Formats: sequence, structure tokens, C-alpha cells
Amino acid sequence: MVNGDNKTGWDVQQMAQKVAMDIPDGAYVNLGIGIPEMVSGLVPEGREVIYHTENGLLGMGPVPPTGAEDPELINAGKKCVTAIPGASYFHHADSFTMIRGRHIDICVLGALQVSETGDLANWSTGEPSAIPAVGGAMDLVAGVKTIYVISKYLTKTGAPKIVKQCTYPLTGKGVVDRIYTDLAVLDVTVRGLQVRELAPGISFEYLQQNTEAKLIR
Amino acid sequence: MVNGDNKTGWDVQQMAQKVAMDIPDGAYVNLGIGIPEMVSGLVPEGREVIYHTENGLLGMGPVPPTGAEDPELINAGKKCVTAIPGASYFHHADSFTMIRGRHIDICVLGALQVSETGDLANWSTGEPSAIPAVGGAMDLVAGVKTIYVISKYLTKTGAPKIVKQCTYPLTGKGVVDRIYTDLAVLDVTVRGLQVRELAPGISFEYLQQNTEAKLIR
Amino acid sequence: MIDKIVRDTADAVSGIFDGATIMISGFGEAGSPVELIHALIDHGARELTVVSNNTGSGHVGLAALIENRQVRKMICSFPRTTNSKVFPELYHKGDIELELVPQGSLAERIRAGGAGIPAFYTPASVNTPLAEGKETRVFNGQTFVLEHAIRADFSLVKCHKADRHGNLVYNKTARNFGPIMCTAAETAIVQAREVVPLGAIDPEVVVTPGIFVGRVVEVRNPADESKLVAEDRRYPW
Amino acid sequence: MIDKIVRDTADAVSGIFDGATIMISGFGEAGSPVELIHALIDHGARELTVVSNNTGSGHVGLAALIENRQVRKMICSFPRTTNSKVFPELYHKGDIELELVPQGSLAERIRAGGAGIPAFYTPASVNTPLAEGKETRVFNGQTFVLEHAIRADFSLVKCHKADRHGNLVYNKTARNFGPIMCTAAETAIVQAREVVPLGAIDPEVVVTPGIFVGRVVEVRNPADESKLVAEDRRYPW
Repeated sequence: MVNGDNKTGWDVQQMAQKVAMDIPDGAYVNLGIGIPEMVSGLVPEGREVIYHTENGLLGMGPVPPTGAEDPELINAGKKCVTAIPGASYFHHADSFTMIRGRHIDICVLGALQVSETGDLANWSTGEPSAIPAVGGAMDLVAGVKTIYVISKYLTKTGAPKIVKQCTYPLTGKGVVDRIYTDLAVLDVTVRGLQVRELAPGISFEYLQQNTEAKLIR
Repeated sequence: MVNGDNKTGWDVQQMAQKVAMDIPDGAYVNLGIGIPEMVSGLVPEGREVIYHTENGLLGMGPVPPTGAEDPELINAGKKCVTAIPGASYFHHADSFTMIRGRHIDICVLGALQVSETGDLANWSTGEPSAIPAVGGAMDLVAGVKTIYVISKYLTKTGAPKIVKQCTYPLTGKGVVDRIYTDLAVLDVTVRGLQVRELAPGISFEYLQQNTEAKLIR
Repeated sequence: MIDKIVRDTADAVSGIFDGATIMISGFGEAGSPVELIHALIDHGARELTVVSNNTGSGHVGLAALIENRQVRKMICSFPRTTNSKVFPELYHKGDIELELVPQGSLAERIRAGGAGIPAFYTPASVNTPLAEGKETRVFNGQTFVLEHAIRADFSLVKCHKADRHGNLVYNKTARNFGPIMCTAAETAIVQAREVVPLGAIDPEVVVTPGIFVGRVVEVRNPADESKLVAEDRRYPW
Repeated sequence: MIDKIVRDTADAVSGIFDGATIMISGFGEAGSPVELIHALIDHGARELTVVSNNTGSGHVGLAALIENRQVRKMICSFPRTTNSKVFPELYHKGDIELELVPQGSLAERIRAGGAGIPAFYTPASVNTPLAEGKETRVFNGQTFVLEHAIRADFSLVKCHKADRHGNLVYNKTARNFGPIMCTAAETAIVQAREVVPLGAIDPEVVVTPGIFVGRVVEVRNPADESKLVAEDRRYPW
């Protein structure tokens, strides 16, 4: 067990901002439920990014003002959203044509564990008491061109989430391209996890002490 | 070679009329190119029959008046048609979902040969000089619930079209349910071709003399 | 004459038999045919296999159908939702079976069922527990898993507008599984917010052509499921 | 900013390389992108594999592309039409290759290519010469044949209206292969009768969402192919 205090790292907002900065103008992006949803509000000025939500909307806009919600206009997290000019609605088979057919450029997902080879576990802790629920995660990691993970570096109890090998059931094998954590941004490469950027006050050594995965400077 | 004179049989109009009489109210029907197209104009009063054309229209209406043709509103035979109230347009994959998914009730097709077990050959004579062209025929016979064939009993040269076994390349095996010819209407049954109705002046013996297929009274 | 409009939701669900496989549209509450599900509760058919993305919320709609012990097995991608109480309880007791399917594979299996495709290969779930026991195959160096079509005896679907031929249009993201579920059932049963005259829906904008629809019932002011859940309503009322 | 509108048809077909696989929309002349095909003739890419339902009429459009010896192979369901002269001549000389596919299998293979499905089973063509050499498999007592996805480097598609995101609507039965061909190409190139402002197409009626489209060019008064054929016009003019 290691020190999980991350006061010196980035907060969730800053993590989401880093993701948003890496999404180029014109990209088609699918955002997972939870923290990834924050990314949509942080796109830099001058970029036009199109959000896909797998329940049948391309061109998802921001949350509507209170009172203007339509329970038939929701995102994958079942929250009320809006549609931008140029949006389109479609059924589920067409929506997953976009996903599986490699039409979506970037997907941002949360994680329970990511391995040094880019394996992702984010749908089940494998506990017998838990009700397994997978949603669209397995289709997304199998079909989207670039997979970004956004996640704390350590669990709430201080255990590593960046691991040599996932112990939880996989969502996909070798699918993650980049990991945005509170302590660093890491790229999955054939040689190991390349540290792309360190949060202020975080050392490479500290990162490496907190994972058995192979990190590269 | 037998006598191909069929002055005593039904004409093409009468054959098409017999087909039209057997299409029940509310049926979804696909009509092949050529003689089968005649059927649509012969539906008895009081029946509502919906015509599907595989190039993307459900609810095909009659030929438009001269001058009102739209080259972007055509049938599978590439002739200008119209759309009835309640029609819908869709793309080719959706159109063949209707066909392959057993949503169409009846398809009426022409034939080069039909065997006593309901094998159909209607797309190629297999001659090396011919350019093979299949269109939607193989999907139609594989997917539509009931297949009616409308065809002369004999070829122009008096050769049998109702055969023990097809010599031309097959469109589908054991797919035909009923054959409307100028001399008789025949049902394909497990015991052989059951003569359902004889044209005026045509005897069972005459029919049997002109095919090696097994006919049943 | 073709007239698929039936009088009420009881007529709409008539003939649903014990042991039937039923597809139910909706993604959460959006597109969920609450009134048809309630009619199915009144109707009483049991031992159902239900194909639906979720398992319902609170004690109304799909959750109420499960709570009424009419469902033997669920085929879905995400059996949890914020307010799902009924399914977890029965699942933990071992009183209901679950087949968990990735959402895209679920959609494609339903679409295949409607399109006469018995099976297809997909990259989703390869190397995960959900592909265990399933056949895999390599195409162009990549591994895919074989998935089989799903068909249903009945689908219960909610749409926005319908005509007597069964042509349908939907509302926004409430479209979700409706169109493919209409294609994959022997009898697709649809509740529409409004039945319009034939010809009122432009042929260019029809989402579900009538050929895929068996019965239509008008339900003018369908329940807002989340309100019912917030009020802790239970069906039967 | 996303702006997929290009200036002219020459820009639209730029980058098409020798040996490319090209899907071309249309069923006969309905939906055939004649102006884009003519731009491809001017462009000159050769050794193309073309996926299209037919092989063109007279000496314009697809027939002219074939006549100009730019096409090595055709993948289609019906290579004959009333006025097809060019393809038959080259085919008899052995100067062009033909892969004949049942129309529904052709559509489904294209759709699979766009949907990330590498292969699927279909009942069409079983027990016929077109299934020879193909793998078959029995599901529930019925035999099916394995068909593989088709993808293209480029698709040339004609539509009715488009916006700068590439959202498309079509006109009547000219829709045919357009929507699935947009999904199955690395770059879908579309000619639209009218480019409309973003937001002018209702999100409920978009047929091809912009994500599937690479480039859009406005061609306000597209040729009526059958008139050109009747006048025995030839391209290049």
C-alpha cells in the first residue's frame, strides 16, 4: 500500500482539460459515462468537435437549462442533453456501425485497471456479488481508432490502477493508447508506458514506485 | 419436340390475373421484372396489396402519366413508377432486410426452368457467351415466404420449361411454391407437381406428355 | 384493407404466450413502452425471455414486469441503472437468468435477426470473459467472435407517430432499439403518441416501414417513467 | 471548423490513386453520380476495382469510365442493362474482370464493410454456382454461405441535399446504395444537388450522418443520364 495523497497532482478538471487539449479540430468523439463527460465542456475555442453518444445521437450538445429537459433526448449516461445544429438521430445498429466500423476518432473512458500493454478493465471487478454490466464499452474499445483513458493513478485505497497485468475481467486487450491520470500522462508503446507529462511535484520515481508496470522516461 | 401451340391455353393477361386472384388482402408482394409486373394492375377491388421493389420503395404505385416521370423514382426493372400514400423509401441494405428477413409474403418471378421439386433457374442459360447477371433473384427466392412463378409451359421452340431436373444454373433449390403457366396452374408438393387448375381445352395427359416431371392429378 | 391500429393496449398485447421471447425497446426510460409493458402485466404471460438494453427502474414498466415474476431470463447489456432495485434482488437470489451482451453486439444480433442473417463476426468482446465459449476466427490477422442472431416472438416498441400501415417515426434518442426490434419479431407491437392519417408521414422520413409492424395502439400521453419512479409508484397501481 | 464542401468535382476526386477500389452509387441511372464519374475520367486513375450494382449505359457515366479503360474489375449484381454496350464488349474480349454477387449479398457485404463486420452468413445463393468455392454452414437445419465484407478506398455518391458536416438526404429511389457506400469507404465523396446551411436538415430525417462523409461538392443540375444516352453523347465530350 502506498501513499495515495495526490494534493500535488492535477485535479479532475485539469485531467479533463488535458484530454480536451489533445482532441483536434474536426474530431468525432465518444465520451464514456462519468468523468469523461467533463471533457465536452473544455474544448478550446476555435475547435469544432462532434460528440457521439451510442444511444443514437451524433452532435450532442451541452446539458439543457433546468426546465428545458426532454427525457427522450439523453446521453449514454441517461442524462438529459441537447443536440447541436448539424446533429442527427439514428437507431442502435447504425450507432454501433459508427463505433465498430472505425468511424469514431477518439473515445475517452474511465478505468478500473490499465496494463502496461494497454489492456483495459473497466466494466467489472469480477466479484461474485456484483451485477455484471458492460454497456457499449467492449464495442468502443474494439472499434474506435484512438482510446484515451482518464483515471486516478491510484485507487481510493491507494492501490495501483496502472498494472503489469489486469486482475479484473478485461474490456479489451491492447486497446488503450493514452492514459490521463492525476499524476501523469502516459502513452502505451511497444516498449512500455512512456511518461508524456508529469504533474507538478510528481517524480518519475514516485510513479514507478506505485506500479509494477514498466514505465519509460 | 412437342406441339407448342397454346391457342387453347390462357394468355399472359389471364395468367397474371390468376396470380393476382391468389394474392390476399394485406399482402406484401415483390414482382419480378417483365410479365410479373402485370400482376399489380390486376388486383381485385377491395384488396389492399403493398408492392415492394428491391431498389428501395415499399408502396409502389402504377406507372405515372407521360410527362410526370421522375428518373429517380423507378422500379427494379428501371421503369418509372409512382409511390402510394403510406409508401416509404430506404437504402439497399434495409430493402434486403425485408427480403432476406422473411418480411415479404409473396414474390412473383419469371422462369427459364422449374423442376418437379421446386428448383428454379431464371438468371442464366449458362452459355459461355452470355453475360451472367443475377440481380436480386437469389435473395428473393431465399428469403420470401411464398414464391410464385409465372411462365409459359413450353419455350418458344416447344421445349419443356417444367422439368425433372434443371439443366440451367439454379437460382435456388426447392424454393418455388406454385407455377402459373398458360396451360395449367401447378403446386409444388412433396409428392410431385399437383395440377391445381387446367386451362380450357388442356388435358392432364397433354401436360404430362410435355414434361418428364412427375405431375399429380 | 390494411389497418394495424388496435383499440387499446390490452388488444395490443393479446396472444402473448407463456415462454415467449419479447424484445422491449428503450434505453433507460427513453423509448420504453411503459403502457404496453403494463398491459403485459395485466395480461399475465409468464416464463418470458426479455431482450432489452436495461432492466428497468423503480417499480414500474420493465422493473414491474420483472417484479411480477413474469420474466425467466433477461438478455441485455446493462442490467444496472441508478434506480434499479428489482432485478438486482432477484438476480442475487438466483431467481432470474442473465445473458450479458455488449451493447453493439446486442444491437447487431437483433438487426441480424430481422435481416435473415443467422450469424456474423464482430471484434467486440474478443479476449474478454464475454467471449468465453464462443467461436473465434481470424480475418486479416485480427480475431473476431461469432455472434448469433436474436429473434423474438413479439416486440414491444414505443414510437412518436404511426399510420394504419404501421409506418413509424420516433422522437430523438427514444429511437434507439425500436427500429431494429420491429424487424426481428414475428409480431411487432407498437405504442404511438399519435396515429396520423395514411400519407401524413413523408415517405422520405419513415424510419420503420410498415412491413415490419404488426399492431399499433395510440397512447396519447405516455407515462414519464422517471416521474413515476421519483413518486415511488408501483404497478399494478 | 468542419467544412467538407469542396469547390468543384475535380477537387472532389483528387487523390484517387491507381489500383484503388471505388464504390459508385446508383441503381441504373437513379443515384448515379455522373459528374463525379466524369471528373474521375478527367483525373485518369487506372486499374480501378469498381463496386456498383450495374455497369452503366451508353457512353457516359460509369460506361464511359469503363470504356476509357480505367476499370480492371467490376463487382456487381447485374452487369447488363437495356443500353449497356461497353461492358459486354470488354467482357467478351476478356479485357475486364467480373465478380458477380447477388444484389442483397452485395448490399450486405457493403453494409458489413462499413459496420466493422468482417463476414456474415446468408441464405442467398446456396446451392447455386455463385456459392461455389464459398464456405457453407448449417444453422438450425438450414444451409448458409459465408460472405465477406467489402470496403473501398473511395465512394462516389449522389445525394439530394448536404450540409458542411456531410449530413445527407437523398431523393426517392435514388437513395439505393448511397448510404451504405458512404459507410464503407475510407473517403466518401458526395455530389449534392444542393448544399444547405448547417441546421437546415432536421436531425430526425438525416439519412447519412456526416461522420460517414469525407467531401461534398454541389452539382446543381446533374445530368439526366438517360437523356445523354438517348442523344448518344460520349464522355469525354
